[in-house]
Amino acid sequence: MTQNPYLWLIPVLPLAGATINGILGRRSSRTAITTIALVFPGIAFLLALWIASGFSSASAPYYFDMAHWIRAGNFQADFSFYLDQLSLVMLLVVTGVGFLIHIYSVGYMAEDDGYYRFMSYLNLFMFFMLTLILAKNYLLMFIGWEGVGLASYLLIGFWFIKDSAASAGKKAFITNRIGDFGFMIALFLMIKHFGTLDFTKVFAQVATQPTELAGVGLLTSIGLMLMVGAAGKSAQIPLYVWLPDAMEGPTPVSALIHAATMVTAGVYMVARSHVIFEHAPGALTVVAVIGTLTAFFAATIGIAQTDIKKVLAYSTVSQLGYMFMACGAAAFSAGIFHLMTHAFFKGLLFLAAGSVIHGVGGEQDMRKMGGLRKYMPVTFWTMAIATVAIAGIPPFAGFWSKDEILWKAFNANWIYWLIGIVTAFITSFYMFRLLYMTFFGEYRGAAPSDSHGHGDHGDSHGHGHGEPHESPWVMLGPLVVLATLSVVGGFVGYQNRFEHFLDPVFNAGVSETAHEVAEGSASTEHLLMGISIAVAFLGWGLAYWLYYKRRDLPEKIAASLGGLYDAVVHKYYIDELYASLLIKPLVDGSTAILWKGVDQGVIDATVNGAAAEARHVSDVTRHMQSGNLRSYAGWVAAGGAAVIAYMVWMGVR
Amino acid sequence: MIPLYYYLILSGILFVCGVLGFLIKRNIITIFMSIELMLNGVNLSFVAFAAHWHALSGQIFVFFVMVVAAAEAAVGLAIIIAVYRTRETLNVDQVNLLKL
Amino acid sequence: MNILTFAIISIVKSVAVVFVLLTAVAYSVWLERKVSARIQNRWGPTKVGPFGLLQPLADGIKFIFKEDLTQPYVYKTLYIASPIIAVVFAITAISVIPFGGEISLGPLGKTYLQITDLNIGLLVVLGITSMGVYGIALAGWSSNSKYSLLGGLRASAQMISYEVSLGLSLIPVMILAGSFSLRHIVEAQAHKHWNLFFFPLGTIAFFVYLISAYAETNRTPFDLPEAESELVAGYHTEYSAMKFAMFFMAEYANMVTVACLSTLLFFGGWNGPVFSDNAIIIAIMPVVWFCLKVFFFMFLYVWVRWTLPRFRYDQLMAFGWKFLLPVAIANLVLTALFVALKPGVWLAN
Amino acid sequence: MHLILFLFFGGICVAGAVNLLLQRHPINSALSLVVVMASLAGEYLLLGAEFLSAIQVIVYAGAIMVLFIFTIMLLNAGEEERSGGSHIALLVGVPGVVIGSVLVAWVLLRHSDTGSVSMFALPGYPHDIAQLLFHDFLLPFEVTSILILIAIMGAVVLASKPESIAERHEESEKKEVPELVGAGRDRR
Repeated sequence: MTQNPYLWLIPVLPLAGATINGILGRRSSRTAITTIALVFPGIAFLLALWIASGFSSASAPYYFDMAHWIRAGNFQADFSFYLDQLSLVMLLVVTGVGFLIHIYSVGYMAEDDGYYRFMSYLNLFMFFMLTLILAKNYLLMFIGWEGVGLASYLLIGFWFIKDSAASAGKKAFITNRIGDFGFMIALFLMIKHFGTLDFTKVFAQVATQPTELAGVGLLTSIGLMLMVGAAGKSAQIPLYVWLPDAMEGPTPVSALIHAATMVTAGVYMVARSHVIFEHAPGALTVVAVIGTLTAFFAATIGIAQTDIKKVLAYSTVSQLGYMFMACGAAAFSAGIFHLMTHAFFKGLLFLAAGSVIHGVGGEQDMRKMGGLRKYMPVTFWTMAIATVAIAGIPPFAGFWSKDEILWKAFNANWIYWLIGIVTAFITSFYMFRLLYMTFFGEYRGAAPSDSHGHGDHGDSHGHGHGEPHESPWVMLGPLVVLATLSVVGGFVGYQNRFEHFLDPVFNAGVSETAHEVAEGSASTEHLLMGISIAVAFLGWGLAYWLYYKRRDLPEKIAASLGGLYDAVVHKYYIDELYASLLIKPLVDGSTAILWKGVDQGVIDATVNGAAAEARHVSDVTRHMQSGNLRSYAGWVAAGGAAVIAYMVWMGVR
Repeated sequence: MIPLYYYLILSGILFVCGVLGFLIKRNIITIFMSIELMLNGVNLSFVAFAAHWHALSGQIFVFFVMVVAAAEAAVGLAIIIAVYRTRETLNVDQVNLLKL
Repeated sequence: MNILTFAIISIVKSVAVVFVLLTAVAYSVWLERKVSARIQNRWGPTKVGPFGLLQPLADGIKFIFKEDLTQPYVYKTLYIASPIIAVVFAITAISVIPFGGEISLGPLGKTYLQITDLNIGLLVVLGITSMGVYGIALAGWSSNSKYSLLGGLRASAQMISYEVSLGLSLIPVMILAGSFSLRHIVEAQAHKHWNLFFFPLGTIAFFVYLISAYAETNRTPFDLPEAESELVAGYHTEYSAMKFAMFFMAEYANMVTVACLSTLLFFGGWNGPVFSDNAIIIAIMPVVWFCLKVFFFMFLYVWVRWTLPRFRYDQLMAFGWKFLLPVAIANLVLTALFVALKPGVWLAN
Repeated sequence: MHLILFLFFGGICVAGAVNLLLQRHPINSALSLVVVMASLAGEYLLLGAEFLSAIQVIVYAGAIMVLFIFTIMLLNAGEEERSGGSHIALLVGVPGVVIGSVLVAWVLLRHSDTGSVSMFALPGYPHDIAQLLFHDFLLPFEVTSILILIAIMGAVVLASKPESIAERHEESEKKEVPELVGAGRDRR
């Protein structure tokens, strides 16, 4: 390992920006806030690029010990940073996409009163995310993990005046708590059994243990607990419910945190802990099953959503499911590859959606859009590229990574592949549905007036939205850059170059066997590739037919499906299920036992009883407090006499 | 040469007179004067003990007591004036709300 | 010197001093009438004796023979007691005032020209004069008349207020001399020069003292307690005959005391050039110098009274608290700094 | 000599203190207290505390008591009323005082041979007092000066008329103008 003294600067720079803007922002000018908010992450990005330029797949990891933190007995956890190939990919994605979204935010949030606050939160998020990525031990990673949760909470509830935003923030935070609880238990188990949280030391100890082929041992437990944490952060079944609600936040936040970076932290964490998972095949299976189910489940919900951001949110959940599917198939590099491309096109989708929302004055319901192609061409074309990319049509980025995952999944178990390919079809369908509903046909928005839309969205422009209009170039610039990346980003995976780059991290035995299989059946691979391309075009065609040619058909189909359609529209009643299964018993139990029983019956009764008794005693003694000074003096004199008598008695005795 | 306890008895008599004054007097000002009388009684025992132990600190204590008494008199009399202004009486038995 | 001799000498000194003081008081009144008349271009008393010199005697006889009215509504005990209180404290204050150096009494030994010398002489003078306020305050209260009461209130408020400045103006002198003893203070000035000429600290102290002293003795321009244009005659409105005369005596005795203090503290006491080697002259000259200086201050009193108008009451209080007190404190601090920074220069011995 | 002077001043002292209790007019009580303080100054002088004696006269008799008398005159305090506001003061307080003083007296008489003091036993010269005050007790001295400053400000604030009270006072003055005279109106 090599020491790199510049490593600590990457996370600390955004922190500096957040601090400066957070403290001084209220009185600074917009220009100053913008400069600070952009320059610090910008420098961090350049620094990351500079480090990356000297880093190849053969390089030894960098590390930097910044400061001592916890040293208790043999246990040791320091503020140390660590950079290997895996971290580098994440680092580039986070700083690069993050920086682009910062630029985008300057345009998107320009009119908001909380501009400085927003920029400060974004920078704060960057700090925690980079800490998470660059951490050298699980504890520092946990700091970043919790920190991004905090930033996410702050940004979801950014328009905290709105009740739904505030409660969405709380929902995200509380749901994440469940996941964090699992993560913490995993950390405790590690401390208990390995005595350390340092990645290299933990993995070194894990490597010496036998693979737990049957039953639930220590490593399986740790792996499952880590997966609980990852499911919370990365919105997997059963903890995905917070992510769609998190769309209450400003759109750049949805793009940065809830699509491109933070939600992928779970994937990163699982990939980082691959050694543990490789020694616990049971946990790995759980990861794969959860990922597959989530991918399919979320995709089906996505079909019926009408809110443009909700569609994208369920799409995100679904894509994250793909990544877990890959991890579960022990194809960690495929998962990370998809993570990266997904960051490009999903970030782009959200930013384009933001641009659309911006252009139509805060409207998010796709039924009230349509025909926007001629009003905002740049947005349309970039979004079209992203849609094609996510649908998995070559040669766009999504095709390469998704195909890689599907191929690896097929090698693990063909059921994964089957569900995955169906999901790919659904994905293609609902993404093109979104595209057609938004950009084609006639504009179905409200008549031009000054009073619509703005209040709901929270930002208010100086002029009314007479008709949809294109966004400013400060917003379109990042769109174009991301569109370019969505087109060409997939080629880094051409001929498994990406996988080889990550080999130093993931070169454990399992992936080697996967390599053999992959090389052994190239014809099968090409067949599967053809199927997935066909499925993608099939989805496109169906969307074209239903939402462009025969607009009357979807309603008829929905009516004929009846209950099933209702269930999909209502997201399979999962929120209601949770409410009745978990929240209601909890509330009822708390009410009956804790509130009525313990609090009122025991604590309040004690306190009230004490108070009542005190009142009785006081009622007797209060007559001493007549307010007459002379009677007070009388009591004092009597008391003095008593004291003197006591002292004399003690003296005599 | 006279015994120390002569002074202490005198001091005690003054103090008890002060306490009794506090107990039986109705006029706030007189009660306040009783307090001063108690302070003086204590001061006498301070000085007597200072002479007995040949320690000047006792006299310094008396000095401080006097200073505090002066401050107390200033504030106390101001309070009495304020009370009189609102209650228009100096009888403590009629000032039993203990506020202005 | 045995105890008997000491007692006899003390008694003789006391009687002599009190006699001189009372005479001085009587003739101060004459002086006042004479000078005021001159200032107003009149003659003043001329009928009784040469230059009216027997006028005080005639006045005294007149006061004694006047009807002594005691109004039925007064609070009798205090009404009678208060003039006595006033005059007793006024005369007692002279007891620690030295008016000359040490003289030889031949076979009887030596003695100071002073009734008694105390370590804390200055404090005693201050204490006794501060008690003087009771006479005036109680007179005003016990008369049971609104003019008297107002006069008494004014007197007590004014005297408490100016006593602070008075005391603070004396402390620099004590610091410079390093003693409370009046004799030591005078001797300290004999070695250096008079405190008045110790510019600016001593000079400022002197003027603060002078102004406060005028207020303490209720003299114009601070004679608010008896302001005749508002309060008829202030605290002694209800008094007549000898009781009134006692207040009069008390006021003039206080003036003499204050003049003596000014002389001792700021004008070098009895120090002055002695033009002869004759033992008797050497013994007498200091007393002469002392009397001359006191006379100067008495004259100054009269002069000021007939020159300056009376202050308004709020002006009086504002002047005392907002100007005189800060000046006195600043002067005290500066003097203390001076002494602390240059040790041995001004400290006696 | 010492005993005679002690008894003389002590007698005046006790007489003044008792008179304070017996007199019903506050101004008489105040004057009794002045007498007590003046004779206490004599007792201090007997014990050699000459500086304290002077200070006792200047501060207590000359300043504090003048303030009392000033307040009595200002508030036109009349004779004390015989109001029965508190039985506790008589039923509990007086026996308490009696018991306490009897106990203390018993203790004092039981240990009557412990010590004695001679006349001018400890001369408290200003110089020595100053040494103690400005060296050993400098901090208490400064703290006390701050206390005095606070007391001055407190007195000014308390005694100055607040707006509301001033207005109320004006109203009541319109109704009935109390005549400001000394020595109590009831004597007329």
